[in-house]
Amino acid sequence: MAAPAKTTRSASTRTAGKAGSRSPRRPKIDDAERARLTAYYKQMLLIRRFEERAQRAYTEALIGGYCHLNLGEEAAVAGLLGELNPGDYLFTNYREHGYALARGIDPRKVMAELYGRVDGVSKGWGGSMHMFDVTHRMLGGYGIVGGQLPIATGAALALQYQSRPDIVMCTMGDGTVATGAFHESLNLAGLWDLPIVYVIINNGLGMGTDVAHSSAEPDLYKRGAAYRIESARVNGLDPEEAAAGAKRAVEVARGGRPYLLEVMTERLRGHSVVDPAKYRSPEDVAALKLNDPVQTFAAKLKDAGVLDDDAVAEFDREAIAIVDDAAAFAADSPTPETSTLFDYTYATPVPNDSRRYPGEALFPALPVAAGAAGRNA
Amino acid sequence: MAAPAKTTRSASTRTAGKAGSRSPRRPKIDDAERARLTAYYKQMLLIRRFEERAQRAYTEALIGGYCHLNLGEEAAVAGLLGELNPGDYLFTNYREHGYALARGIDPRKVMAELYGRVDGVSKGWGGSMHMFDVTHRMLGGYGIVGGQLPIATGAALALQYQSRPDIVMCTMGDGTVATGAFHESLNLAGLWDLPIVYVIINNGLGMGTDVAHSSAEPDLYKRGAAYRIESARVNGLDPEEAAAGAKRAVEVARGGRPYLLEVMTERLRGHSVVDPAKYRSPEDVAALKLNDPVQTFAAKLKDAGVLDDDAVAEFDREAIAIVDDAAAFAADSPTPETSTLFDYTYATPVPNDSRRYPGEALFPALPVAAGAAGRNA
Amino acid sequence: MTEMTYRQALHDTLRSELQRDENVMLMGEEIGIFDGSYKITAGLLKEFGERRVRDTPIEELGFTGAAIGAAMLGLRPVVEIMTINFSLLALDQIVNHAAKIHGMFGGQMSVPMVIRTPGGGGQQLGASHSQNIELYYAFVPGLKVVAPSTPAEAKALLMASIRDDDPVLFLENLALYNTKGEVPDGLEPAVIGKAKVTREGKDLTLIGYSRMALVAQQVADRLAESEGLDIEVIDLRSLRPLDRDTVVESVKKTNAAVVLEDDWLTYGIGAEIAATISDGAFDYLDAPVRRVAMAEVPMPYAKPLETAALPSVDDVINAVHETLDAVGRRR
Amino acid sequence: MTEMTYRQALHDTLRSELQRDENVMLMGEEIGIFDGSYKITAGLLKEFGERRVRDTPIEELGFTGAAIGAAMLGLRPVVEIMTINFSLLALDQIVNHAAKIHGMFGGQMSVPMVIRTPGGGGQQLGASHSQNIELYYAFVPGLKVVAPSTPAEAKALLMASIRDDDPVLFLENLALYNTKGEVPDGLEPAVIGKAKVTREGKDLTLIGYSRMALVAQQVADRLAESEGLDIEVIDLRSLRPLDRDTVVESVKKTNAAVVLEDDWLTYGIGAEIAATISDGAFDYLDAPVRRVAMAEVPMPYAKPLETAALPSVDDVINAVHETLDAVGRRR
Ligand SMILES: Cc1ncc(C[n+]2csc(CCOP(=O)(O)OP(=O)(O)O)c2C)c(N)n1
Ligand SMILES: Cc1ncc(C[n+]2csc(CCOP(=O)(O)OP(=O)(O)O)c2C)c(N)n1
Ligand SMILES: [Mg+2]
Ligand SMILES: [Mg+2]
Repeated sequence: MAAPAKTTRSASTRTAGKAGSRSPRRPKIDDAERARLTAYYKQMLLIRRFEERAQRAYTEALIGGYCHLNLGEEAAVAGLLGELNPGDYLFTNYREHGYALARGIDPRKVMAELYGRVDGVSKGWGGSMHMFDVTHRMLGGYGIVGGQLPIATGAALALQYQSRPDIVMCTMGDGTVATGAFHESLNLAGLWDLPIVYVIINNGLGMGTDVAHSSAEPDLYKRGAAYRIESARVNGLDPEEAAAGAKRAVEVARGGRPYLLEVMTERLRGHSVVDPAKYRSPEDVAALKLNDPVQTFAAKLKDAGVLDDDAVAEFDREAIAIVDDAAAFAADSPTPETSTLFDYTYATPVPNDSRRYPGEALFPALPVAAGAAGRNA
Repeated sequence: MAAPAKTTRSASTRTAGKAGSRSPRRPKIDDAERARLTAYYKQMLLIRRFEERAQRAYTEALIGGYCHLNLGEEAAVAGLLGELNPGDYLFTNYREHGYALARGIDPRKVMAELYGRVDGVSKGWGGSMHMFDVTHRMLGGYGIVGGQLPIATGAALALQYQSRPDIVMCTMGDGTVATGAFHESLNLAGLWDLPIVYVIINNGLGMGTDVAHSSAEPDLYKRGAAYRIESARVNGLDPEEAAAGAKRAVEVARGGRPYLLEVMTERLRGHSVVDPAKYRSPEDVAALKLNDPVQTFAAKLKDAGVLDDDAVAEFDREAIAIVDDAAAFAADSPTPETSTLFDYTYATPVPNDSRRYPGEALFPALPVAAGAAGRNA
Repeated sequence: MTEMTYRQALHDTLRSELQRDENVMLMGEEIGIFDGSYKITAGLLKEFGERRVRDTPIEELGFTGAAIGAAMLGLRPVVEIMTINFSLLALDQIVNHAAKIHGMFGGQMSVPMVIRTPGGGGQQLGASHSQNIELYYAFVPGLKVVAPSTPAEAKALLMASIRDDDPVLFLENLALYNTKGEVPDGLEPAVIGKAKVTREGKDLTLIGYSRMALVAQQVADRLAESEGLDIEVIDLRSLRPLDRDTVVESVKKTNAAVVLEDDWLTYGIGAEIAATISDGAFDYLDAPVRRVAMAEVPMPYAKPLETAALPSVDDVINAVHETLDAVGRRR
Repeated sequence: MTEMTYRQALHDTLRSELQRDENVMLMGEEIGIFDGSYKITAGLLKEFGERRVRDTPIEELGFTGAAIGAAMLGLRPVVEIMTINFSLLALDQIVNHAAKIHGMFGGQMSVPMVIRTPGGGGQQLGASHSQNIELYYAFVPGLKVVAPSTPAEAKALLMASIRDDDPVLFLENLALYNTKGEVPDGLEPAVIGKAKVTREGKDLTLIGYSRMALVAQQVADRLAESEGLDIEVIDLRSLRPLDRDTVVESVKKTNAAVVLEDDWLTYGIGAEIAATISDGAFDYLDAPVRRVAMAEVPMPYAKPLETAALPSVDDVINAVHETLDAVGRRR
C-alpha cells in the first residue's frame, strides 16, 4: 500500500522552513507595533500557562472527561483570533481552551468549566470539550469531529440572510478534512457565497495518525479548489504569519465569499492529557522542542528589541498569577445542584417532559389501600 | 445569492460542442470496427426499447415503486460497460436497468424484477432500484443517493487485499457528488490506491435541481484533484467517446490507482416515470431532441456507411422482439409466495429470529383452560 | 371549516408561517424548482424567492446541520428531509447536535428548527425506502417529536412546531398526504406533548399515531357497526414527550388495549406504549396488551410480500378479537 | 481457565481470529499506530501489518461502508467505531445497506462483518459522548446485536460474530474494559440469539445486558447476603434476536421483574423487555415490571449531575424493594 508522498512531520519543514526561522532584525518598531507584538506574546503565554495548569488539575482529578490542550498552537490561536471583530462568531472543536481565552472570555470562567462548576462558561454542563459563551460569540466547543462545520456554515447562512456585516470563523483539525461534514459544508458555503472562514489547524496528527495516512491530498488547503473556495497555507508557529493569513481570509469572507485557511502548527504533547504519545519518534520529539512557538516568538521579540528578559519573566509571572487565580476561583465555585438536572432539556417547556431520576418509578406506588381499587388485585 | 458560473443545460454545449457533431466521414472501416459499432448501436437500441417498455408497464401498473429510466444515457452505458471484463465488478445507483442489460443479464430477468416476480434478478425483492446479479458481478442497484460509493470502494479494497486482477466500476449521478459519501470514498480510494473507476453520469439534473445549484464546482471531474485522483470529462452522447474515456480510466484502475470519469449525458424524460418535468424550459426540451444519442449515433453510422435504413429498422424490430418477449416472460413469472417473507433476513440462521406476521400475537393464546395455571387468573 | 387534504394543510401552514415571520425559511432537496418531491412546498419558491425557500444539494448531514446553526442565530428553518430513510445520514447533526446544544452549553442558546419528513411503507419502494424509524428521534431527550394523523392536526402541530424554540421532528406519512379532513378556520397552534382521545368507548382502547391513528378509527367504526363494540381510540400525536397519563387513564377504564404501529415490533414505539400500560394500569388490565406492527424483515419490493409484511385493518380486528377473547376468559 | 480483563479477552480473540482466517482484517480510526483508542488492538498492526490492520481516516460512513463492500467480496472485516456515539455518522451504511443487502437482493450475497463499538456514560464526557444507543441497531432486522458482560462472554461472542455471515453489532462498554473474569481454555464460539440465566433464584428476576448485567449480579449478591433474598439474574447477551422465552420463563417462576438499562427509559431497550414480560408472563406477574434507566436529559459534564443521571446500584436495590413491596401487597 503506497501512501501518497509523505509530508514530513514537523510544521516548520512542512511550510518550507519558514517557521522558527527568525525574521531579519527590523530596523524601526513603533509603539503601536510594539504593543501589538507584546499583546500576541502575552496572549500566547496566557494560553501556555493555562494549559499547563489544566494538565496539572487533570492529573489531580479536578478535571474529568477528555482534556485536549492547545500546547503548540498558541501562536495560531492568538494570530487568528486577533483578526476577528467582537461581532463575529467563532466555532471550534474540543481543543479550544486557548480560543476561549483569546476570544476574551474570563480565564476564571474557562477554568471553572473545566472543573465542572456553576460559574463555568457552560455552567458546568459542557466541560473541556464544550466551551460556549454567547456574549463573546464563541458558539462551541464540539466533541464530534467535524460536527461544528455544518453548524458554523448555517450560522454564516443566517448572517447572509439577515444582511449582517459579521462573519463566521470555524476551526478544525487536519484529521477533520476527511469527514463528509467537511465536504458538505464547504460545498454549501461555496455554492451559496457564505461569509465564513474555515481554518484547518494542521498539527500533523489526528490522534496518532498523521496526515499522510488520513488525507489523499496531504496539502490540505488545496481542497478548497474542489469548491471554488480561495485557500492558502500559512505558518502557524508565528502569530504574525497566522494573522496575515487570517487577515486575507477575513477580508474575503467579509466580501461575501468563503475561505479555507490551513495553519501549520505543532502538537507539543499527546492527543489529550492522558496520551503518552509513544507513537512519536525521538527525532519528532526533538524537532518539536525547536519549534515551540512561545519560545520562538520570545526569542524573535528579544532579537527585535521589543522584549528583554525582565519583561519576559514579568509577563510570565502575570500569566501564572492569572491562571492561579482562575484555578482558585474554579475550586471555590460550587458544583451544580442535582435539582437542576432537568433544567436544560428544553428551551420551551412542554407537558409530560420526563423529570424522573433513575431510582424513581414511572408510576409511583399508590398508598397501600388504593391498589385494591383495581380489578385484578 | 450569486450562483457560480452556470453551466449550460445541454450536454452537448456542456462538452464544448463535441456531442452531436458528426465525426468526419471515415475513409475505411474494417469488419471488426463495423461489428463493434453495430454492437454499440444494438446495445443502445435494446436499452431504449426496454426503457420505453418499462415506462408503459409502469403506467399499466405492472411495475410499482419508483422507476427511473436510462433514456438519454444509452450511449454512456454502452460505451462504459464495453470496457469492463467479465471479472470486474459494477456498482450503480437506482437508474440502472440499462446497466443490467449491458452487463449481459437476460432482459427477461431484468423485466421480471421490475414486475416483482420470482424470476427477477433479485427474485422480486429489489424492484427497479435494486438490480443485482452475482453471476454477472453487478452488485446493485442502490436507492440511497451515494450509498453505493463506500461499498464499491470496499469491494476495490477486497480486490487489492486478495491481489486480484479485477477492478470495480462505480457509477453515480451528478447530484451525488455533493454527498459526504462521495468525499469519504474518494479519499479512501486515493489514500489506499484502490483499483476503482468512479463514473459521474452527468445528466445535468438531480431531480429538478441543476448542477449549478448543487455543486460549488460545476466542472465535476475537477473534484478528483482534491484526492490526487486522475480525472477527465467525456461526451457521453456518443458511445465511442464514452468508451475512450472508460478505456483510460480502466487502465489506470488496473494499474492500481483510482480514476474519476465524468460522462456528459442527457435525461430525455422526467426524473422518474411519474415526473412530468414541468421545471424544464421549452428550449431545454427542444435541445434534448437534438441530442438524442440513439438518433445521433444511428445518423453517424449511416453517414459512415456502417448501417443503412433497413438495418436500422431490422435492429429495431429485433430489440422490440426481445423486449416483448421479456415482458411476456415477466408477466408469466409467479409472484413470490408470502411464505417466503422471512427467508432472507439472515444468511446465518439464528435462534429467536422473529418470523411473525403482523396479525400474529407474540405469545399466542393458550388453550382456554391453561390460563388458569397463572397466579392472578 | 374547510375540507382539505393533509398535503394542503401542510402547504397552507408553511405558507402562512412564511408570511407571518420573516425568520421562517425552508430548506431541503427539491423543495423549490421541483415543487417538492411530494409537492408540499409547491409554488413557495416562486412566491417567496430563493432566500426564503432554498433548494439544497443532496447532503442531508450538511443542510440539516446548517439549519441548526441558522436557528442558533435567530432563523426558524423548516427542513424537509425527503423521506425519513434519508434522515439517517443527518442523524449525527440531529441527535448529537440539535438535541444537545441547549443542554450541553448550559441553556445559553436554543435551536428553533423543524425537520419535516414522511415515513411510509406500502409504496413498493423496497427495503431501504420503506422504513418507519421515528423511534430514532422519539428516543432522544432534547428533541420533540410530533406525528399528526389528520389535516387539522397537521396544521395545528406544524404551527406549534415552527413557533417552538426547540428542535422538532415533524413526522408525516406518504399514505396520509392525500387523505382529507375538516380544518377549522382560525385554528390555534396545538400544545405539543399531549395525546388525544379521538373516540370514546369502554370495551377496549386502540392506540396509534400518524397513519395508524386513522386505521384505529376505521377499525373502531367498523366494529361498532358490525359488532356493536364500543372502542376508545387514542391518537398519540406526540411521541416525545409521551403523554402516558392519557393512555393509562383510558385503559383503566376499558381494561384492555391494542397498540398499532407501522414500524417493526421488537423495540418499536409500541413497546413503550405496551410497557407503560402494563405498568400504569397493572391492576386494571384484563388481558395482555397486544401490539400490531410490521413484520421484522427488510421490506421486499414484490407486492404480495410487502402486503404480508404490513399491518392491515384485518390484522387489527383480529388482535381486538383475540384480546377481547382473553378478557372474556378472565371476567 | 485464565483470569483476564474484558479488554484482554477482546484483544486475544481478535488476534487469534486474525491468525485463524486470512480473510479477517481490522479497520478503524487509530487502531494501528495509536494501538486503539482503548488499546483493544494494541500491537496488532506490528504483528499483522497494514494490510490486515488498517488505520482509517476520520470517516465513519466511508470506512464502515467500505467494510460492507469488502465483506461482500469475501473478507471478514472487523470495524472498530471508537464510541457508539460516532456510529450515528455511519448509520446509513449500517441500517440502509449492511442490514439490507442480503434481503434486498433476494439472498444473493451476505455481509459478514462485525462492528465493535463501546457504549458508556459515567466518564464525564458530556452530552454527545455519553449515549447508549444500541437501540438503533437492536431495532433493525438484518442486523444481529450482541452485548457481552464478561471476558468469557466477550470472547465467545466475538468469535461467533466474526464467523457469522451476517453483519453483527458487537456492543462493548467503556466501564467494562478493565473488569476481570475467568476465561475457560478452549472456549467455543457462543450461539448468538440466546440469553443466559447467570444466577438462579425464585424471588424476583433482574434482567440486564452489558454493564448492567454485572450490576444485576452485584445487586443480587448484595441482597442475598444482607436480606437473604433469592434473586434470579438474566444476562440478555443478544439484543437482536431477543431471547424472549428465557426471560418469560424466569418471570413465570419468580413472578416479579426489574429491568436494568444504561440508556434512556422512554423507548429504551427495557421497554421491549418490560412489554415482553407483561405480555408473556401476564398471568404470573405479581407487580408491574420496574425499569431502572438513565434520566432523560442530555448528559451533563459536572460529576454530581452525571452521577444523578445514571442508574446506580442503590437505585436498583430501591426498585427491587418497591417491587417486592408491591408483590407483598398482592400475595
Ligand atoms: C466523529 C468522530 N469520530 C472520532 C472521534 C474521536 N476523535 C477525537 S479527536 C480525534 C482526532 C482529530 O484530529 P484532528 O481533526 O486533526 O484534531 P486535533 O485533535 O489534532 O486538534 C478523533 C479521531 C470523534 N470525536 N468524533
Ligand atoms: C440520501 C438520499 N437523499 C435523497 C434521495 C432522493 N433522490 C433520489 S434520486 C435524487 C436525485 C439524484 O440525482 P443524480 O445523482 O444526479 O442522479 P440521477 O437521478 O440524475 O441519475 C434524489 C435527491 C435519495 N434517494 N437518497
Ligand atoms: Mg490534528
Ligand atoms: Mg443527475
